[in-house]
Amino acid sequence: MTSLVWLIPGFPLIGFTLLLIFGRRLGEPQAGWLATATVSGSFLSALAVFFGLATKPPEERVYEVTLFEWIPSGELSVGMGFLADPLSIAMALFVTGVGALIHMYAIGYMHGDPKFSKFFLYLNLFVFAMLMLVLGDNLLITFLGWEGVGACSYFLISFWHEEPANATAGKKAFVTNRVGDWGFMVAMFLLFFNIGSLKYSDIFSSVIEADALTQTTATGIVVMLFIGAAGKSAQFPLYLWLPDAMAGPTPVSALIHAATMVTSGVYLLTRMNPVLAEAAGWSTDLIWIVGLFTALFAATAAVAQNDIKKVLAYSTVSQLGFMFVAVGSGLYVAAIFHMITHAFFKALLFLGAGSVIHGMHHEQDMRKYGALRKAMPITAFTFIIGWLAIAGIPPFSGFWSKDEVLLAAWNENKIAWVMLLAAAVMTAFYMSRLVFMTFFGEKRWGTSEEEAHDNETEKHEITPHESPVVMWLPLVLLSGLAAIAGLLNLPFSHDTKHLEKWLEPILFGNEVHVNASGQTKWLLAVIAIIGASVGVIAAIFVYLKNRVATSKIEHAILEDAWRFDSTVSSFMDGPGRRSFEATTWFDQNIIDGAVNGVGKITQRVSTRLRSTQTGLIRSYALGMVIGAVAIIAYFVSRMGF
Amino acid sequence: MEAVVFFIAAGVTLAGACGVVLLKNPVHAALSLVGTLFGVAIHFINLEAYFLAAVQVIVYAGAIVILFLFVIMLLGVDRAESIRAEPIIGQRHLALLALVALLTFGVLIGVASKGEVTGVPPQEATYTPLEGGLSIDEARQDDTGNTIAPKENIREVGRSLFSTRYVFALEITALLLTIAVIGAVVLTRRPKGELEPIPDDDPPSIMRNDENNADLHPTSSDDDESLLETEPSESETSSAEESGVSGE
Amino acid sequence: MTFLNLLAASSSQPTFPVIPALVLLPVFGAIAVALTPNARVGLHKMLATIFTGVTGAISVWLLTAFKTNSEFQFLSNQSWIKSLGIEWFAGIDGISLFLVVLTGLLFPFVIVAINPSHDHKAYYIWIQLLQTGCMGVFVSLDLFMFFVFFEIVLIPMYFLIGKWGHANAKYAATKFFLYTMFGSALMLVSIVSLAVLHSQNADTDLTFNLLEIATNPAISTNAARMLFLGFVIAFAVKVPLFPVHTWLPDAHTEAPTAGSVILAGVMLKLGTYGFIRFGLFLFPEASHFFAPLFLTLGVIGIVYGAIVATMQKDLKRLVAYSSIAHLGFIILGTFALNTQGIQGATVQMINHGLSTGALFMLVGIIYERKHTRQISELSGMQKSAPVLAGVFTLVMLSSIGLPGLNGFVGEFLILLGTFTANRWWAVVAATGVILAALYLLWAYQRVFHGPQNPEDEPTKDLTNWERLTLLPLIVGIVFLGIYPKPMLDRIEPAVDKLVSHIEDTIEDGVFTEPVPITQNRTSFSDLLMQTHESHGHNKHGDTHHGDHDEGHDSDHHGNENHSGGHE
Amino acid sequence: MILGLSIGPEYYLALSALLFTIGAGGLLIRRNPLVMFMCIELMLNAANLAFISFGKEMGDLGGQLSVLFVLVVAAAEVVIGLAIVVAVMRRRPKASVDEVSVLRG
Repeated sequence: MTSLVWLIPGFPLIGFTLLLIFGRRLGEPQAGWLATATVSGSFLSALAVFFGLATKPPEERVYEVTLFEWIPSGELSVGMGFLADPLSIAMALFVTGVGALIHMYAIGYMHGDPKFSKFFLYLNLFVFAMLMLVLGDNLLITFLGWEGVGACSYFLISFWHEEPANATAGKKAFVTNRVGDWGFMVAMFLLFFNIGSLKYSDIFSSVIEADALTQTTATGIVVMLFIGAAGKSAQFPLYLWLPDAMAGPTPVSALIHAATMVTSGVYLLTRMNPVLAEAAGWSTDLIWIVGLFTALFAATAAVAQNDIKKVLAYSTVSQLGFMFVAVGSGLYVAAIFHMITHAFFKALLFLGAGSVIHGMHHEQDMRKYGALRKAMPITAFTFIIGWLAIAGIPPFSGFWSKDEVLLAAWNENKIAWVMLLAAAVMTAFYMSRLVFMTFFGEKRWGTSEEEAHDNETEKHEITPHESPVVMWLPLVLLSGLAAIAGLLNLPFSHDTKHLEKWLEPILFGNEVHVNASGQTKWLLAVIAIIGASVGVIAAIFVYLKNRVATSKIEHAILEDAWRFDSTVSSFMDGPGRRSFEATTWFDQNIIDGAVNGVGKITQRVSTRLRSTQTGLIRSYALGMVIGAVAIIAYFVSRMGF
Repeated sequence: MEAVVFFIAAGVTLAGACGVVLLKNPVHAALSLVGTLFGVAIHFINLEAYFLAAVQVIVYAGAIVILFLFVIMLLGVDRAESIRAEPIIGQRHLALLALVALLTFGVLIGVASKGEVTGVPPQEATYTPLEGGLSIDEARQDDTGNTIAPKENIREVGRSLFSTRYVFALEITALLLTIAVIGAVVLTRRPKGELEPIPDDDPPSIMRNDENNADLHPTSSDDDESLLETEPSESETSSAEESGVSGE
Repeated sequence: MTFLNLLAASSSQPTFPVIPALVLLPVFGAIAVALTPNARVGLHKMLATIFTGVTGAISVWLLTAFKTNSEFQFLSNQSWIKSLGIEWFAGIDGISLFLVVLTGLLFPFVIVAINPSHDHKAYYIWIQLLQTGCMGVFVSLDLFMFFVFFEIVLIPMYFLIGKWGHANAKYAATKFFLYTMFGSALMLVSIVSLAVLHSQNADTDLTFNLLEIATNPAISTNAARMLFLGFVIAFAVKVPLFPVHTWLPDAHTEAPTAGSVILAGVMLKLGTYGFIRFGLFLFPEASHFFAPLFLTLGVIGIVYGAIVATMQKDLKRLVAYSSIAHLGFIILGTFALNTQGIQGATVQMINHGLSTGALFMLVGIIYERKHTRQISELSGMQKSAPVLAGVFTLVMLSSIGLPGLNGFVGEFLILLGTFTANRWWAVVAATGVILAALYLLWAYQRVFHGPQNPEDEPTKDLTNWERLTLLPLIVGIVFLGIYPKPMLDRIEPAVDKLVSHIEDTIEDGVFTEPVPITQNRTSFSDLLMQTHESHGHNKHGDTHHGDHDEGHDSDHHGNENHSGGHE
Repeated sequence: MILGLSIGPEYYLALSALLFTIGAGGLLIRRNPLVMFMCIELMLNAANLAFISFGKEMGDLGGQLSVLFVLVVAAAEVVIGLAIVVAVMRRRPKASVDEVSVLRG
């Protein structure tokens, strides 16, 4: 059954082609159902492959198939090949699963959009690219998917491109990702230069057995890979595109910018763990330090956002920071675990937010929400589950994974643990803020509309309503997953750590083992729970009881994320743009000017010379005579006397 | 005796030449040219080129000068031409310099290298008759010994003209003369219809006029202008059908 | 006489004179058009289509008939000017094969797709003569013949730009012509002196035969370096390489769409092809010696072209500068002097021809719709013309170098090869990938995204005819991106041979030891004498010039190697 | 004493140089096309004189023969030249050479 692996990306590709040809004719709902069907098909085939692998003993859980040779050149030979192993299949499973649900949700969300079928076209293409990224058996196929998801996210962010802001956001996302891709490419070159192949199996074998990489080379590779991962997974300085990417339709935000694409950086680093093991300590430290900083930074920014999707965006950045902390400190299982749970609850939260936005007629400002739980109960219920999960309240999934990550930080460095705990507390706080402002408290929408401009029609329009079944069904399913996903990897005994056992083969024993006694672990867990509840309670005090003025917390500088984004963009518009213009001026006036200058000089000279051609016969004759004299003079001078 | 003849003839020649150059009236110039030609003919005789002397008189004095006179009369340009004024700036001075130089060099060649003018001493030349041509001295041997007679010279000239060396050149000259005749006919044929006079365009800069200083900066043609402008104007003024794409 | 072996090897080739047909058919087409009356525009187009189409068909047939090996195939050899040893000597190997095919297919495509604005007859005559020129350059294996075709190309292009171009066409055409002529003048000098020096030092009679000269290197290092510079300056202007590139934007901007497509698709490849076929093949040592210079220029071209492209206001100018950046990549790969680099460069030539050609087509279509190329005057076209926007997006992504589209294959191979050769250049050049995304996406956003300004009428979407004509390019772009293997396989043997040729030459030290650079600035006459006397030393074998002598011995040794390698 | 001295070729050459110079001077100074032609004839005669004296010195007939050809050429030249002069004069009757300074008829 493992041989079905090529079907996993095959289904979305088929869907893409069908939509490309018949999309217009299929029209409103059918196109969406077709796309959903293909993705669920690939989910089923992923399940099949999963069971195929599961039946084998752990050390044989690798299946490689090469469809055809893609780029052969000299000693380089890159095949269009797939690799089915525990990691890739785990990824494929939740990518296709969550993807299918989000497709289904999108049918309802995109209802009535003129470009309905095109939206699903892009979605399918994205899923295909994402699966190539995950399932590729060499770095170049992964890069193919890597760039593919970037392009699709460009399409989907700027899906409503009549709005200039959306177009700009899409461009920003693509270009920022490209910066990361640069690092990815250089890393590939380094690997090929030292190993002579880009195939994962070759790389791992030569790194582990032959020890092909010197430490400096490995360090360089890791740093470059991290630049790539930071670009794709929105780590500190390259996170800039993600908050803007919320301009896209909400299903896109849920699928690409929460569940799947942004986690590919973590996937890449986990995949390359043998190289990370070779690298110098400071490079991995760099990874977790950047992750930690990003987690804190984004959490502080999320506290003050008013756009519901912006809050979720910054929380995504922050959660990704958590994952990088885990990767950097060598607990890959924790990273993957958190990635999966995060995929569930963050997708859930986004879809819930989308359903709210849908119900509120594309009003995204939380200050205009409030008391929506009566208006849309299912959304509210599922959303609350997601909130508890991300806040880290047991027994919901987020608690277990986040606890693992905190443990990783503790294992790495105590201060890191403290800071990360602070980030976790803030997470609980701002998520609770989001929930309270949206679903609890007194309703602010009716009134705000009236004072905006008392207009009967708008007032009627604004009344929120529950979303259709195609939208709340995925919510329910996802909330279920978000609730129970913790079962994947319960820390009580080695038998309950299913994920760890499952991922064992691909980690080649590079998994760092936490040297903390059982008691410490329990203690840490308790502290984590306390921290989470502190965050929630604080939020209750501020936003339900209104004991503290919100202005004390929501500083303006927090609202625009410490002005980092605005600083960068102002730099780009200012000195950056001016230097470009200077170069252009140089090209036009110096280089081209030199060329034209030659032409002008020639003309000046020839204009002067032209006046000598008078046409006067006698002056020509004079010239002849003078010439004759000269010749005679020459001969006379030669003539000896 | 030879010297006397030489100096008289030289006097006649130079006097005629100066007449040609200095006399205002072309007719007089032509007549003095006849003088020069006669003088040169005398020199030819002096140099034992009897046949050429005859030809000189007949062709030049007889044919060419008459042709000149015909043309002069035909065009009626017996008007005076002021030699005082010189329209071309600096022509006279340069000409003077060049002529002085020419003269000095000529005299240098002639006089300063007394003896081996040709580089080939006479005695050697005597015994090396160039192929085809006949040596004068050889002709002299051939006779009874007294000085060479005109008929000898003529015979030699004729013989060597048709010798392998010169016969081809002779043919060419015949061709040349034919072409010249045709050319003359073609050139002087009066074309049909009314002849429009040549438009008077401003004379070149070195002419001694005042209004033609503008000529120092001639206007440049289109391509020059387009080359002169540093950067192509961004404004696209070309019409629709100038863009090559079309759909059918 | 190794090339004789090649002839023998090619005796199994079909007797039908393929290459003369390829080169001469368009000329016949031009004559045929010239003989038809001026009014019959349709007939002109039909004739041109038929003749170029047959050429294209033959070139496609070459793909199948081509045997995947490193030899030159379909050789055709006629004595041309015996007294000077100039001959018609043409052949195709893996490097030139796909350029020939591109030339064969792009011209009929352009003729079918694009109609001239006026003077149809002259237009079709010129464009077919242009195809002959390009074809001849790609097949010629005789230096003199190469030069002749290299120059022939200029004249039709001059008229295509000048006569059918836009407002400043005269200026652009003149600039293009003079600029490129300047380069080729130097090349002529180098060609002649190369042949003379070679015949003197190798004691052969005068020959311009590329293989003969390249496989029996007989000139001293300094001479080789000087001549190399003479050659590559011409190529650098034609490519165009960074400091001498300014004719390209003007030419592209002012040229009619057909002119731009052909200029980008085929003509710029004359330079890059010349770099590989003549620069590297004839002067391995010199190209190795000057490689850092050209790598640097290539990198500068990539980054600089991208930066300047970002700031352009004219859509066509932007594409022109983007192709400067792409060609920088090609130069980079060429002077990586290893398999991946040169192979990538060759692939990139084809890819650039496809994607930039398509871009110019699309810009031409936009211009036809909107009567402007100013980016600022265009906006929101995606709403009214989705198909146009989609095709533009695809081509743009291939030009950006998205994996799965053709642009990526070449770019990746080039960067990989460059990295293995000298890594820092590759690291810097890779930033060009970022910039490419920046300028193209920005331009795309300004042209296609955003609101439509309401006063002007909605843009007409692609007509079926336009879709049909654009289809081949799109198919090529996608196919070469997903399955480039057939192409790479056919290119590889020739590239490997070239690389090994270079490596042999450098390692064997076939060339005499280089004298210090200060003496390098000698006039050609001095070079002549110097090579002469070194040659004399070799003959008399007197040993008081160690380096000369050693060089001479290894010279013979090298010859044996090469001739052995060719059997 | 004059009778005594023998006239070598140098005398003739000096004379021809003089003659040639005068002719050249006339050519450069005069503006009447006909007179200029006459000056050209003067120069040709100077050349002839030199030819013949050289020929005599070398004892070769070639000098005389070349003079013959020079004569023929001179005749042809005069014919064509005068024809041109006639053609031009017909267009602009009072033309001096200086006014005929453009390649246009």
